[in-house]
Amino acid sequence: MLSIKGLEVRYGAIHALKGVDVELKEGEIAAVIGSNGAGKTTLLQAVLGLVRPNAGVIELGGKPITRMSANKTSNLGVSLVPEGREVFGTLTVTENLRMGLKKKIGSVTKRQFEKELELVFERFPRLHERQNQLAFTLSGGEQQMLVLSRAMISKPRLLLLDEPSLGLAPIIVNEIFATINELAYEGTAILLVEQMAHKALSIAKRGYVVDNGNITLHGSSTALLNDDRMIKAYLGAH
Amino acid sequence: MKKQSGKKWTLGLLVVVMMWVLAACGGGNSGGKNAEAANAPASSDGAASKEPILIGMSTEATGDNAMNSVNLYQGVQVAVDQVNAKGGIDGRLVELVVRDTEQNPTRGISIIRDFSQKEKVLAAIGGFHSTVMLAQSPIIMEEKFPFMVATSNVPASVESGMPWTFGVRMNANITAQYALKFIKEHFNTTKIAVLHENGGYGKGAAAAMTKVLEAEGLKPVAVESFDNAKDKDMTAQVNRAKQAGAEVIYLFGQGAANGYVLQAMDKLGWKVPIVGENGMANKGAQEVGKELAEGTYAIQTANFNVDQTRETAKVFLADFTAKFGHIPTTFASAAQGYDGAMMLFQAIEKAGLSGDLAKDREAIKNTLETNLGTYSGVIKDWEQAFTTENHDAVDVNSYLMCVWKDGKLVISDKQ
Amino acid sequence: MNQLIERSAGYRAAAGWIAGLAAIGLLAAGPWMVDTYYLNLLFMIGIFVITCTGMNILIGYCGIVSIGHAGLMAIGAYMSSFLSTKYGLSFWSVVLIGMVVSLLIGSLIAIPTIRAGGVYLSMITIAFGVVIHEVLIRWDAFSGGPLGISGIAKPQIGGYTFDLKGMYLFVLVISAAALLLARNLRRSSWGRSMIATKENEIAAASLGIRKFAVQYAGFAISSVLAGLSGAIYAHANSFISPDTYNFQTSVQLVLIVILGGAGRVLGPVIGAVIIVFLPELLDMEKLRMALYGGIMFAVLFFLPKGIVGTLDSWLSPRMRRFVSINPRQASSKPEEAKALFASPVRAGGQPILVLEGIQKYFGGLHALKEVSLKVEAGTIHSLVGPNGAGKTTLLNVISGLYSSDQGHYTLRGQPLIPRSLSAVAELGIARTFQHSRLFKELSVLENVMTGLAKRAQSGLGASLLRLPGQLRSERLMEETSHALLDLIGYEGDRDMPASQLPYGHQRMVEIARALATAPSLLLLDEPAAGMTASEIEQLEQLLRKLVSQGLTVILIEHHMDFVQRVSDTVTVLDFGKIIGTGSPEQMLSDPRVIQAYLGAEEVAASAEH
Amino acid sequence: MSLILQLAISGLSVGCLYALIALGYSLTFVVNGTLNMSQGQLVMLGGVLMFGFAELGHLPFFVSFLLAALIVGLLNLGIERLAIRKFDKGANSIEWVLSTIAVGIIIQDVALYVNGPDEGVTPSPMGDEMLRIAGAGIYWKEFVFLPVVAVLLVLLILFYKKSHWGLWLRATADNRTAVEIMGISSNKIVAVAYMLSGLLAGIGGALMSTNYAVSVDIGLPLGLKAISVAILAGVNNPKGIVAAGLILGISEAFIGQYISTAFREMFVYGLVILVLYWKPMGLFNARKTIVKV
Repeated sequence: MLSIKGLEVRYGAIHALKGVDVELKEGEIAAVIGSNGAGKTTLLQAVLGLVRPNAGVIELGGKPITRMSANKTSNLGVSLVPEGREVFGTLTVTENLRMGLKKKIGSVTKRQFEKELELVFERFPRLHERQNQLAFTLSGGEQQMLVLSRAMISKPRLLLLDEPSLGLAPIIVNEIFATINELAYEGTAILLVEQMAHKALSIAKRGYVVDNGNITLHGSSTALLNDDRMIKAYLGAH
Repeated sequence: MKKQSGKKWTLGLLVVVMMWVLAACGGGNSGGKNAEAANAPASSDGAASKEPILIGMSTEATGDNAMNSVNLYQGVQVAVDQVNAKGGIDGRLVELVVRDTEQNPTRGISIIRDFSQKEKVLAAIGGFHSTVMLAQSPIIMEEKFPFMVATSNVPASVESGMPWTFGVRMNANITAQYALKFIKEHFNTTKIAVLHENGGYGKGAAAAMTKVLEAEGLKPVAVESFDNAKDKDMTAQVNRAKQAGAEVIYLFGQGAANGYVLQAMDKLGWKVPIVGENGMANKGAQEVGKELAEGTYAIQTANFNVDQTRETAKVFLADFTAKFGHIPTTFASAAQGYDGAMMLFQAIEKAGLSGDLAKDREAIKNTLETNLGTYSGVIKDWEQAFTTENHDAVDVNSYLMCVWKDGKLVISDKQ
Repeated sequence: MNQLIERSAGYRAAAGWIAGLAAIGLLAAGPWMVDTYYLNLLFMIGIFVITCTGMNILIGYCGIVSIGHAGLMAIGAYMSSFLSTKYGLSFWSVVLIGMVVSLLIGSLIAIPTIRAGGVYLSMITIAFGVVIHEVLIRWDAFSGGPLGISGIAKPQIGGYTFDLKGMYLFVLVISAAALLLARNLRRSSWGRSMIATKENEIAAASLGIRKFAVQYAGFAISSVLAGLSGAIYAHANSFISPDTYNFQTSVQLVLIVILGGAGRVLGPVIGAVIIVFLPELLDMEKLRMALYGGIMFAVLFFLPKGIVGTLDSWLSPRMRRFVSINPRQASSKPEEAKALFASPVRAGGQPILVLEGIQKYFGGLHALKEVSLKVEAGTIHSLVGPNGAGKTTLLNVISGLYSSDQGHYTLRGQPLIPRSLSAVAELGIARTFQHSRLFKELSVLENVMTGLAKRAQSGLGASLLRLPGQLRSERLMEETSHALLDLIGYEGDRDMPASQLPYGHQRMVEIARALATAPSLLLLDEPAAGMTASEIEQLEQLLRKLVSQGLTVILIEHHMDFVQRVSDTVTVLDFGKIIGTGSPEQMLSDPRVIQAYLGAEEVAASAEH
Repeated sequence: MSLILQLAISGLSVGCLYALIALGYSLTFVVNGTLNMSQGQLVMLGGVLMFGFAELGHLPFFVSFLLAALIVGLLNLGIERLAIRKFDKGANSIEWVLSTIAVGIIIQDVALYVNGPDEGVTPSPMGDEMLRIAGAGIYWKEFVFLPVVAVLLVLLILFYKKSHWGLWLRATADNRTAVEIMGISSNKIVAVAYMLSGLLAGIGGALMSTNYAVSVDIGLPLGLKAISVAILAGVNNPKGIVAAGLILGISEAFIGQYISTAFREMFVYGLVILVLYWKPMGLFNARKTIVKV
């Protein structure tokens, strides 16, 4: 579904990504873990096109999307849940979800949208209670549920998640991760960037450890869990 | 590196464009005045060989109510064409040096210095915008060349203490005397409300009418002002005049603003005679007021909607319509522009030019003041229009009261 | 070696002065060379230079684009004309009164303008400009209404009455003085503080610079200069009317500054020359204003930095390569770096900072939950924890950037209410930011010197006139800043704009700038992020040196090995709560910490490591 | 009694004009914090085009009305592309104020060159009859402003609330990066906002020319007055802006009558300054929501 070869990204003097290769198939979760500032977020932004890579090739379902703008890639079925969530604070919960329809917003009938809403509210009853509230009044966990549902409502082929566990209480993190697992089961390919390495690897099939712009470790989740180099690389001990 | 060189490239391009623009105008400028290329017949015998006579033209082509000032400029152009058609002034063609003050006093001042020092004109004509004219007057005194004020009604710009400015215009004081005489005669009342726009034009007229009334121990029943460009609803102004028991309105707005006064009167169901001047004669008032303008009076110095009785006026109207395709939209400004220019040319011819700029300017001034002689203009026949004490050519009995009758401004039977 | 540098710098300054004087000498000969037409244009250029130098300070330094300054020129003009025609006072007294009244009205405009900012700022100045214009049209008794005031007396000294020549020379002297004032201001701490508040209000506040006071000074100078030039114009042309200073004139003033190059001392001169001569050259009748508008647009589009700005950015890299002042060697005596910062005597084990029960909400997000913390004086106290744990929020609350909903603070035993960044900075708490907030327009040295602005604040007047006292404090500031740059081991070019600094160096210079405020407590937000291994080594050495001289440091960092090597105590935050405080070894092996970081289930295996 | 009613009614029609132009400002300011300082000139253009098509081109009234509005809308699209996009660099970038002022100067001078300085009034389909309410008179052609503005306001609110373009507009106002992530180009949304604002200006101008004279120099004063309305109301509140426009129109009439016609103008700008001192975000500005609908 998604193949990244030799991806390089530079911000002025900083060399954020130095040649990264990632593979992802339908319905598969791949975790990208690593310490802060290792280049994880840059990777997701490069895939969606928010950042223009300096070198390397990104292909979605065999089609190159390396230099495609964010809104075009998004309409090819790639949804990103950004770091810090980026809800539309001054829009209501339902309006946020309606934005998730992307370009199809004009063609989707009211009834069809209502059906989608039911699916979302069924999965996250708390959003049902707060559906007419303005998004900025929601708690951290609720906002995470909202942006996740918003990203899924357009039935993307590829879902990019940037640290969904950020600032959430452990029980809520578990709830979110359970949902991510279900989404993968339903066929969406998920690239999960996460700091909580163990939690990410518990639901992902394969994992990549990123450190200072390079992929230092890569393999199946179980292999990585027992590899003590992972903890050392993780805690940033150089 | 690409972005950086891109920027330098655009910088280079811009510099080239600027140079081209400046050169193009500069070229045009220094090569000779890009003035109104008077379409003198090429075949005139050797007249072109002599230096052209330069006359400055200060206009307000841009900005608020530019439609009136265009008439002044067109009147002068017709005068220049006529003189050049007859071979110019003793063989030398007249050339206009045109400058636009943009209704900005600072620019008006720099234009006077431009006329006097850079273009070295013999004399100049202009003075439509009252405030700009007031700013220009002291500078004209410094630069010492004759300036013909052809519209601005503000008395101060052509006082006896100002030797170098001459007026072929409706001086607000004289207009007010004429208007009061007219109102007393035909409406036998002195209960006059003055509604005026808050510019130099309106303010000058209001002050003049108040002075004229006070001379007779009276006072205007109401004096209300409005902003020509901004105000669209005059209900308050009209209502205050009505409450003051006014029986005649002395209206000094520009074009459309007078129309809004008519609308307000119509809404208040209050009909009293209205006496105005150039602003009322302009088609803007009629455009807004439509049939409400019927029967309103406008003090003018000429009227081109009727067939002309005076010979000069006939020729002037024919030439004007030929050149511009329509009759003047504001009669007084066009007529005053023409007569002002012709008097200047007559003075130049009579004074005879020695070639020394300062002496010639002095000579023209003295000729204007002393032996200008008779001049039969569009407005009237003048016998020595100016004297050293009085620089205003238009006196109380050279006015022409006009009235709006079924959409056209015609000469009123009541004078 | 140092003398050579000083001498070459001295040469450049001397050359500048000679060129300046030569130019003024040439211009002074003007009246006898050109006729009154060009003299009037030169006079107008002088008038615009005076006002626009003031506006250049406002737009270029303080970043306030006022589109209403023609109103202030009008006030100066009308006050002096009214007093001189009505009461026959001499020109010299009425001009002063005019300037004072412009200052008063300017202050009235300044208060809402500085508070508003953004597009509202321009709207306020436009509204003021239009109100002044309307008042002048209406208030006949004072302004003579739309016909204005005529016959204004020309200035006189003894028997001599000023004609155009005299007025031109007078304006030439005043505009030269105004340009000199602007140059001095740019080289003073007031000028630097203005540019600091313009570029990064938060960073400036963290150095104890109060935005309102600094920007008000800019407004005051521009109002006085506008009033002065308005009065001179009125008396020179002995006529003044409301139309002379209307909305279009205000736009023209702003255009002159932008066209010349905002923030460049010579900008207004070039701008004024173009704006005054252009209408004279474009004497075509049709579409004249359209071309004028077109050129205005082209300049904004193609030359955002203005003519002088673009030339400067084109020439200065070449100039610098050609006249490269080689960098100062690290001064030979780093050890006894004199007490660069007034660190208090070790407060006998009593904690420098105590936080109790701090709560902070962002709408629905509960960012800080019951945070209580003690920070020992003269130690390095690190805050660690996963992303979004609330570390930066805590730092922002301590430094006064955010206000906390609950909880109280004690600093050196006294209760502390962190009302604002500048207030907290004055109490000796300095900070750096997660993302670099250096002042790009200022040079590296000037950036550090802005840190000293709070302490060595010489008067505005002294700065404008560059009095000896102010010069001395400038020298002192320069010395201290060089010492601080040596302290952090900065070897690069100290005169180049901070925007050209490599990323790692930016962090170090930001620390030097924070140290310049002589703090007793330094808050560092991820200083090592983006640094190379050698730079981290340098940072470690610096922190040890600082702490040894009694400074206390609160450090947020993700490089665990760096934290382990340098911290005395470590506090771990997770999900807005403190889950543990203790020595680095203790904390980094605590199972709860690892669980918080790695998000491992209660997997016994990993806990053993 | 009829005097007060008369003052109120005649003030109302002028107030409608101010409201219509100010609405144009709010549309663009809400989306990316910029507005077109040459909005006044756009209104003038709408009026001049209307007069040109209807009177000189002898096109039917409604055809010329639509043409005028559309042309001005498309022109504003171009203005956004050239004069706004390059300069819209975050919160307090100011260059776009100057670039749009320059555009205003160009529009006014080109209009003068093409149309000449004359004033013109387009005959209104409502004719010139007078409507009398309890003694107070108002022309039908003036009175029709009220329903037109009401309809436009309702359309605008429905547009914000119901249509997805309105939703996109509000989303762009709230968080531009999030909009890009949602597959919508925020530049396109800003361009649409400017076109709508141009449309409103065109409609305002065309409507105005049915009762008031339009000439090339009416743009700037109208633009400045409408900015005051937008500031008074708080730019992100369409209902507040229409209310502020009407209040302003009516109070101008009453101030003129009961205080003095001379100080009427100063009252407006004095009020603006007072508001800016006391509530800089405007009287009806709703703090939280980006667009108060």
